[in-house]
Amino acid sequence: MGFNKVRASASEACEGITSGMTLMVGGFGLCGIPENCINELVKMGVKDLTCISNNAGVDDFGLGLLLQQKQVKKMISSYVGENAEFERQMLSGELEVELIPQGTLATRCMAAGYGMPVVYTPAGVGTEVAEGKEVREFKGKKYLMEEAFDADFALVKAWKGDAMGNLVFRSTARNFNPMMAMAGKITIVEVEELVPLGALDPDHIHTPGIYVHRIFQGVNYEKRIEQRTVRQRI
Amino acid sequence: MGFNKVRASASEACEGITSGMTLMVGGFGLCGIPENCINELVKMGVKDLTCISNNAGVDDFGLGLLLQQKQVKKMISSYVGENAEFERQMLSGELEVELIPQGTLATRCMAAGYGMPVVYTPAGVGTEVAEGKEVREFKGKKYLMEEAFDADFALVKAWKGDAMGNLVFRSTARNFNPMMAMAGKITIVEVEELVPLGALDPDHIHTPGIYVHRIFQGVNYEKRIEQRTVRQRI
Amino acid sequence: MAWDKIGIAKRIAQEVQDGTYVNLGIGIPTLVANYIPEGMEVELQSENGILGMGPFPFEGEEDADLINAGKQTVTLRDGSSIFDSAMSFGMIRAQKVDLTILGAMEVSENGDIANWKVPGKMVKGMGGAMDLVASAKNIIVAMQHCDKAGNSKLLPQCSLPLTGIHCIKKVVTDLGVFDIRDGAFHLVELAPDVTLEEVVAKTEGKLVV
Amino acid sequence: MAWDKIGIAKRIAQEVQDGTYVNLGIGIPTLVANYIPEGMEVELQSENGILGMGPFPFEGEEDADLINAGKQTVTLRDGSSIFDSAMSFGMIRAQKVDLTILGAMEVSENGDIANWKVPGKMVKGMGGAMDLVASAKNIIVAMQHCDKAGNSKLLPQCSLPLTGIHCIKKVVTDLGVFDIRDGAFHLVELAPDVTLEEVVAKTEGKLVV
Repeated sequence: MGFNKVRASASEACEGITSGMTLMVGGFGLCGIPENCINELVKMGVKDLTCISNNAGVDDFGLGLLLQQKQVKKMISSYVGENAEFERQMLSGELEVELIPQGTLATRCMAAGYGMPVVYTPAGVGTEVAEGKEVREFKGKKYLMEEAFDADFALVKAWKGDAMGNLVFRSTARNFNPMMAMAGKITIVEVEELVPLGALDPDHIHTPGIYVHRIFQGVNYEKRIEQRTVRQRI
Repeated sequence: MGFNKVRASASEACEGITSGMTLMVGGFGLCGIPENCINELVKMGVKDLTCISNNAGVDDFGLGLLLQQKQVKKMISSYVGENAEFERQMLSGELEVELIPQGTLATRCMAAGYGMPVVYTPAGVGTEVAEGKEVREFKGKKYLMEEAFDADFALVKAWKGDAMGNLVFRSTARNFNPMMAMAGKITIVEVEELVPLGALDPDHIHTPGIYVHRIFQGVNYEKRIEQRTVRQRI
Repeated sequence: MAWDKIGIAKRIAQEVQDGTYVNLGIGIPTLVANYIPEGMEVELQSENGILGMGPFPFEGEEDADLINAGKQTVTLRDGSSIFDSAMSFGMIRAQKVDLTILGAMEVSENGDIANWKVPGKMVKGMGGAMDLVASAKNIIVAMQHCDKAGNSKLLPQCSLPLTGIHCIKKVVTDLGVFDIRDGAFHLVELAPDVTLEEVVAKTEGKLVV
Repeated sequence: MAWDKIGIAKRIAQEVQDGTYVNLGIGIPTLVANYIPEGMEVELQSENGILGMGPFPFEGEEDADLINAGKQTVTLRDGSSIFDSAMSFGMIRAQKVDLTILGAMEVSENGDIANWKVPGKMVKGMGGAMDLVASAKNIIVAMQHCDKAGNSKLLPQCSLPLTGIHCIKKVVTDLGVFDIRDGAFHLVELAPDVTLEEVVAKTEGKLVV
């Protein structure tokens, strides 16, 4: 048996995800999102999901696909503006939305991965984000106490990974993925390339395999660009 | 002018360190210690230093060199057992020693680098380490509140670095170095090799240069091995 | 002629210092990068995980894995580094970023800022703005002096939900440059051809000239 | 014949499960690595920043940059990873390490452990022991049943300064294997040729047989 982390497909990897669960979903915008896992969730038809993810995708890509199918009960995000269906569900009250500062989101994931029950951050002091939260002063500066996230599954996208679950991310597709990988009770990772054990330099691994429970090589990555900005060649 | 981080020598890099200051010193045992900076401190003759460092070196190497010269007023460490002069000074009361759990030490450095005023850890609950500290329960488990460290300078050893202060560590010589690099009010880094800007892959950088104030290429690395253990070729 | 967007960006670029790390928000702040004086070394931080962000890529060289906090395709300069979102906001909280430039809907005379939410309208979220304003050592707001209805955006107190409190040190608008201290907007400089009278008329918060 | 150090290590090796992450302390625990059954996949964590630690290097292949938490030169296995001390203790606190095996001076019937300090003697420090015992899901102590003076180390309560409280689940000594639960040492197994009488005589804490 051994560690037995490798799965043949998204469908094998996503086994056990059921309606009503809380999922962390990696990515920033459409960059570094677990495309295969999201597609699989659509197929599975699981509902009433709480998704912790910085953004909510666009109408026809990323978490937008789950929103189209009304599979999401609640989004916990920092910025959700790029999605008409999202807006409709939010305004109609079908979808619950908790907006939290981006750094707080990142740090609450990190706290879970580092075994810290809470963290203090100044973000949101004096704003409506502070409502109901403990405010505490250290060295003359006020901080909010924020709790570590608690997610049933984390869905993560990495560039390369090995059978032990060691992960390497590519460029800004890293974003929230390493922290979410560390934070999930069960962490499922899809990689563009599953490499042989020993192929990754131990010094270059961003996420040690101990955090990863299941890993598979994804297929058909679209890697859609949300804002294509270019400069002219002179 | 620009960022102007590169220094020609340890002596230029250590400018401004004065008696009575608090220094973080990277390394675990004799592995990954800032040899050049330590030698420079001996030359400078600064005294009454408070050193935050996991260990205290051996009699004739590492921080032991500062102890020999009685330059250290206080050590904040997790394990200090390998040094006869240390033992003598500690038992005679010349040297103040604060022993704290290794993970607490690492995390208090990290807290400083991450702008967290305090962190909670279960390490030491119910022991003498908890004396005088806030104990708080989260989800049925007790934690100690531990403060971020506050150091005037951090002395760090990396393998490679560039003029922007980006750092790459090699193997377990990484240990406390990245957290201390992030935590120092002024961070001084010595590297085995100062490489041209652009030579380091941005995805492989362990410590982004924003944390590093001064960097220089060290000389004459001894890299002493504390416990040489080998197996026989069969 | 009051400043247009480019004028505001150019004026703010004068505030940027050599050898510093700067985070630029979406909109006018992004333009500031184009007007940083030649020969000055400034590293741009993007809170999704970049230090040393470069210009947009040449057409055909866009990389879906390399975007900035505005989700735009960008490039990396030599000496850049990539990190995760926790470290990115860690360095922001630890005040390693020297200067943050961002837009606002309202700024108050005591340095409060509102820039994320209009009650009754679709709320997109605060993104990293609350983290940035709560932690940055030095924050400059780039915005129009008045909203589209002509109401002053420099107020005694913000009417919109706050992003952060007591944090804004300087505001650059189409009409001029204002330092915020001691509970007032201190006029530092008028934009070309803008009169003091116009600024007085259009500044609802306490103004010191 | 009671167990010698190797006997203790071999017995503990039987407790190690396939597909798990294990942290081994200095002394007898280190020996456990040698007796993990063939074909079983176990990854060793060393709290100075290794997952997938391998055996000592061949002579001449020692690398000063590659040591374990006992400061011994080691090697890396395929699939290993290196990380900093904060992440190392983060994964320990987050209970990602499945099993911790460490030595002790005293263990109490309610699972307290003392293993770092003897008042009046030179104190070397707790290293990572306090972090490990406060966080690990599963901890096995490897030690001699009695100290050199013949005093029991399985006690009603520890007399030495504590390393951690209510944390030890199992003790393997030269005399046998003991589970700790409900405020007592439960005898699981006697070492070869050790009599129940001997264990009873040498166990000062509450013993359930």
